[in-house]
Amino acid sequence: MTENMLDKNGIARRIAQEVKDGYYVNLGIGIPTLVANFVRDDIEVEFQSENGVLGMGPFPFEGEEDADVINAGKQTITTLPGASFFDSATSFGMIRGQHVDLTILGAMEVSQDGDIANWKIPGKMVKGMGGAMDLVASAENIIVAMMHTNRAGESKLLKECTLPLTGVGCVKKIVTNLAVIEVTAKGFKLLERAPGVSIETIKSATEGELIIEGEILEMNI
Amino acid sequence: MTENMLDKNGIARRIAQEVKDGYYVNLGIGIPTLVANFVRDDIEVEFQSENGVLGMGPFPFEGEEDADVINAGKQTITTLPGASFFDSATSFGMIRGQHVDLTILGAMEVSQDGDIANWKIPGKMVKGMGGAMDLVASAENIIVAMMHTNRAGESKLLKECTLPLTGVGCVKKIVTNLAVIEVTAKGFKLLERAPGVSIETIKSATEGELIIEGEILEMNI
Amino acid sequence: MINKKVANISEALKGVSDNMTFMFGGFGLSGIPENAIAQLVKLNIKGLTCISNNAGVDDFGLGLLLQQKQVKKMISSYVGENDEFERQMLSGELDVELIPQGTLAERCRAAQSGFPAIYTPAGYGTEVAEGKETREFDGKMYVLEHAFKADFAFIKAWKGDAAGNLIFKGTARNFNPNMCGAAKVTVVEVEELVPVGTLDPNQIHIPGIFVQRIFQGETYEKRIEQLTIRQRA
Amino acid sequence: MINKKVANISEALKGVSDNMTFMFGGFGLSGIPENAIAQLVKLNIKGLTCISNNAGVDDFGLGLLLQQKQVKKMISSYVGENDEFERQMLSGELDVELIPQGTLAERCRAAQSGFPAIYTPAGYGTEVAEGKETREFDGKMYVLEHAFKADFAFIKAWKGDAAGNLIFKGTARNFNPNMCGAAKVTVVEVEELVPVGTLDPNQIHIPGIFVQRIFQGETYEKRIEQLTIRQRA
Repeated sequence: MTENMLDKNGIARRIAQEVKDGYYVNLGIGIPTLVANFVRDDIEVEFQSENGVLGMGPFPFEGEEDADVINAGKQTITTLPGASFFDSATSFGMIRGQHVDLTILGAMEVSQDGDIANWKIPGKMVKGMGGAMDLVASAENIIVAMMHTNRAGESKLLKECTLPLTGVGCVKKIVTNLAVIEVTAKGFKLLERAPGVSIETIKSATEGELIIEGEILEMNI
Repeated sequence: MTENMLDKNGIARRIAQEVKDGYYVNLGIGIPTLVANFVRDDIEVEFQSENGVLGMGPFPFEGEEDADVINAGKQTITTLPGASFFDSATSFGMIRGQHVDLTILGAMEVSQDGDIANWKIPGKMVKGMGGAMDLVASAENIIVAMMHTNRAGESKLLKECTLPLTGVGCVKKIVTNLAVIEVTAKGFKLLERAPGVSIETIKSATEGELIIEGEILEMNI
Repeated sequence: MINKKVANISEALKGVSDNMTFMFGGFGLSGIPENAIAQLVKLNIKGLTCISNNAGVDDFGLGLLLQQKQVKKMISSYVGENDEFERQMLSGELDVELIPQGTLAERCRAAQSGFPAIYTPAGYGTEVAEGKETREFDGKMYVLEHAFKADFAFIKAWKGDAAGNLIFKGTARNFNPNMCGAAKVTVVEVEELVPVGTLDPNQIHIPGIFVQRIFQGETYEKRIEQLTIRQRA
Repeated sequence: MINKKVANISEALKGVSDNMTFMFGGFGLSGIPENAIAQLVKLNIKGLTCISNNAGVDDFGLGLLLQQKQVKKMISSYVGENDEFERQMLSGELDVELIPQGTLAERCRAAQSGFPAIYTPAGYGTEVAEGKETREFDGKMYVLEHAFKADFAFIKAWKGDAAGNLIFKGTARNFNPNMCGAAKVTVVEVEELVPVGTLDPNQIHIPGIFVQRIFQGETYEKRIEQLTIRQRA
């Protein structure tokens, strides 16, 4: 490829621009976890992990890890001043009660209606939904972080999801290695291109309805 | 009256015999509160108050009262070693989840079906049900502590309650100044008489169906 | 750390207005938001719907709002220590909805935690259940009760920090934690605002995410409703 | 004070038998009841239904019960780190019910708190909601989910006392508090059993009323699943 598709850190860097001052944010496993590294220093944000912590800090230094302090990805973490621990029912109370402002998670497929599939490939992969179904059913503001196509080169932005759903009509925005896309009533609306990536490339990588209106600027990352 | 009707402390003393080792007990306002004074010393019991405390102790000594430590009757209290404080939702979780073994409360009327009325006299007294509706709807083991008749001399043990109900079919046992009565499918079953009180007296003070089978012994208090 | 600290009581109550629905923590006079109530009296806004377990006494707590006839409707479980309340209720000036105490707590928690409604056995077969949906589960009857919708929740905590983390003391805890995050705006007053980082993260009763504004109350009378003591031997 | 302390692990697990339903606290390998699991392996009872957020790893946590084929059914939200689990599931030896994590937590809390069922938006429109009742409230769809019914809950706390009062540490808290009192018998193991009266009554996460038996665990490996560190500058 000659075009500058983003790598995982690039996607995370772009998503970090969506994180506003005063936001409580839940980050899923994978690319979403990387977002924390790129949030501006001059805004205040707190990260929630559904296993029961608010105010997560960076990973611990070697020797300072604590088996009793992990994130939802089971990684050892630290906490920042002002952090708190709580039980799982309270944690999902925060999520279901829409106290968490932004949820960023990965996906295997997203449909142009905002449906998302990310927990099961029948007969192949059955790891479970973890907290994802609660998060997508409850959050007002959901951003999906993913590659635009799967390993077989097939589009992950579809007319309709083919895999078992995680939630219906919930995704608002998608940031991929190729583009920033808004999910609208009419379909996927292209907002931004990755640097150097052509609209044609995005079009051919998008199976669902892609709406292109006006000039599509490159991401500013 | 020549007969030895019990006073409030007598009723409380008799009810205390129903409190078993290992019981968590919720005591209502009035006579029930007095029960704590008569529980045997050689058994372990913990008192719960629905405003959020488990392990209540005696009233404080003068000068040791704390506005932040009260019971459901808004009285200043103390706590014993092993006590805990909790929020109202947790408190009623204990009650609704049937973790509280015994509920003792007052009543204005009880029906022979076990209905209870104790929160409202239309047009006259409207203080509210407080936690009583939760307690009677949830508890497996409810004892009513009350006078057998009201101030006008009318029976409080009725075929049907006339006042707005607090709960239906929930009362299992009643201890009055005259008798200990079990609520059965067939009606009020007389278990014990207050010392010196005749069956005739109890009969005439009971409007509902009174079942008398075999010899009715005097309370042993 | 997201800062929830406000400069003063005026800023804390910014946005309150006539005809709103408010939640008030407290049981009796214990754990009530004394400073918020005083400010509401001062602002003299009217037509309020108040969700609170009790209604204060004649000259303290929510009784102060009743005195000024600021309250249109009370939703409570027990209102028995307030003569002015009784007068307004019997005269029809005041609309009163009495509900079981556990139902009150859980309708708050439902609002806090994103549940639309709950099934509780409390009140089944009584006038509390009239007009409400009932349902049997496993042979027992339950009443469907809906989450509250409130504009502001006024909370009193013992200690708190600028991140909005709260710790309560004794039975002054009561409904306060259940109301945090149960209204559009949660305003917390604390006896002591401590520096962020001094509260043990394991020991926080309410994480700051449930709180929008926090301030240290100027004074607390903490009146005792039923002083009850025993004699020294 | 009602004494919940048992003499040893045998007494703690007295009454467990084949075909029972158990709850296990823990998230991943954090906060799991290591000593109870070890004893269940020793007792080798079979046909178990296990309610637990995760299924351990091949050689630790609930993976130990899976190795011995003691488990008939798992009710979990995420089971992705266990090859033996996957083998048994795909071969049909193991029945697996995957449910949303928040639903799992709240079905425990419902059992603990006497709620027969709850309405949650999680899983609406997905296969999780198939065959379940759904309902609209305020324009949003919810799924009716029922309280769990379990015989034993196995809980791991940090500190506890003989009255059954518990304190948890860090994210090892997770489902543990929500499962206390959610089964017929709640068995708690603690890292440290402290004298009654030493825990601050304000700072108890779970009051002893939700606990039937408590003991101090002999050893805790507290294995870390994903050791993740950063480099010192």
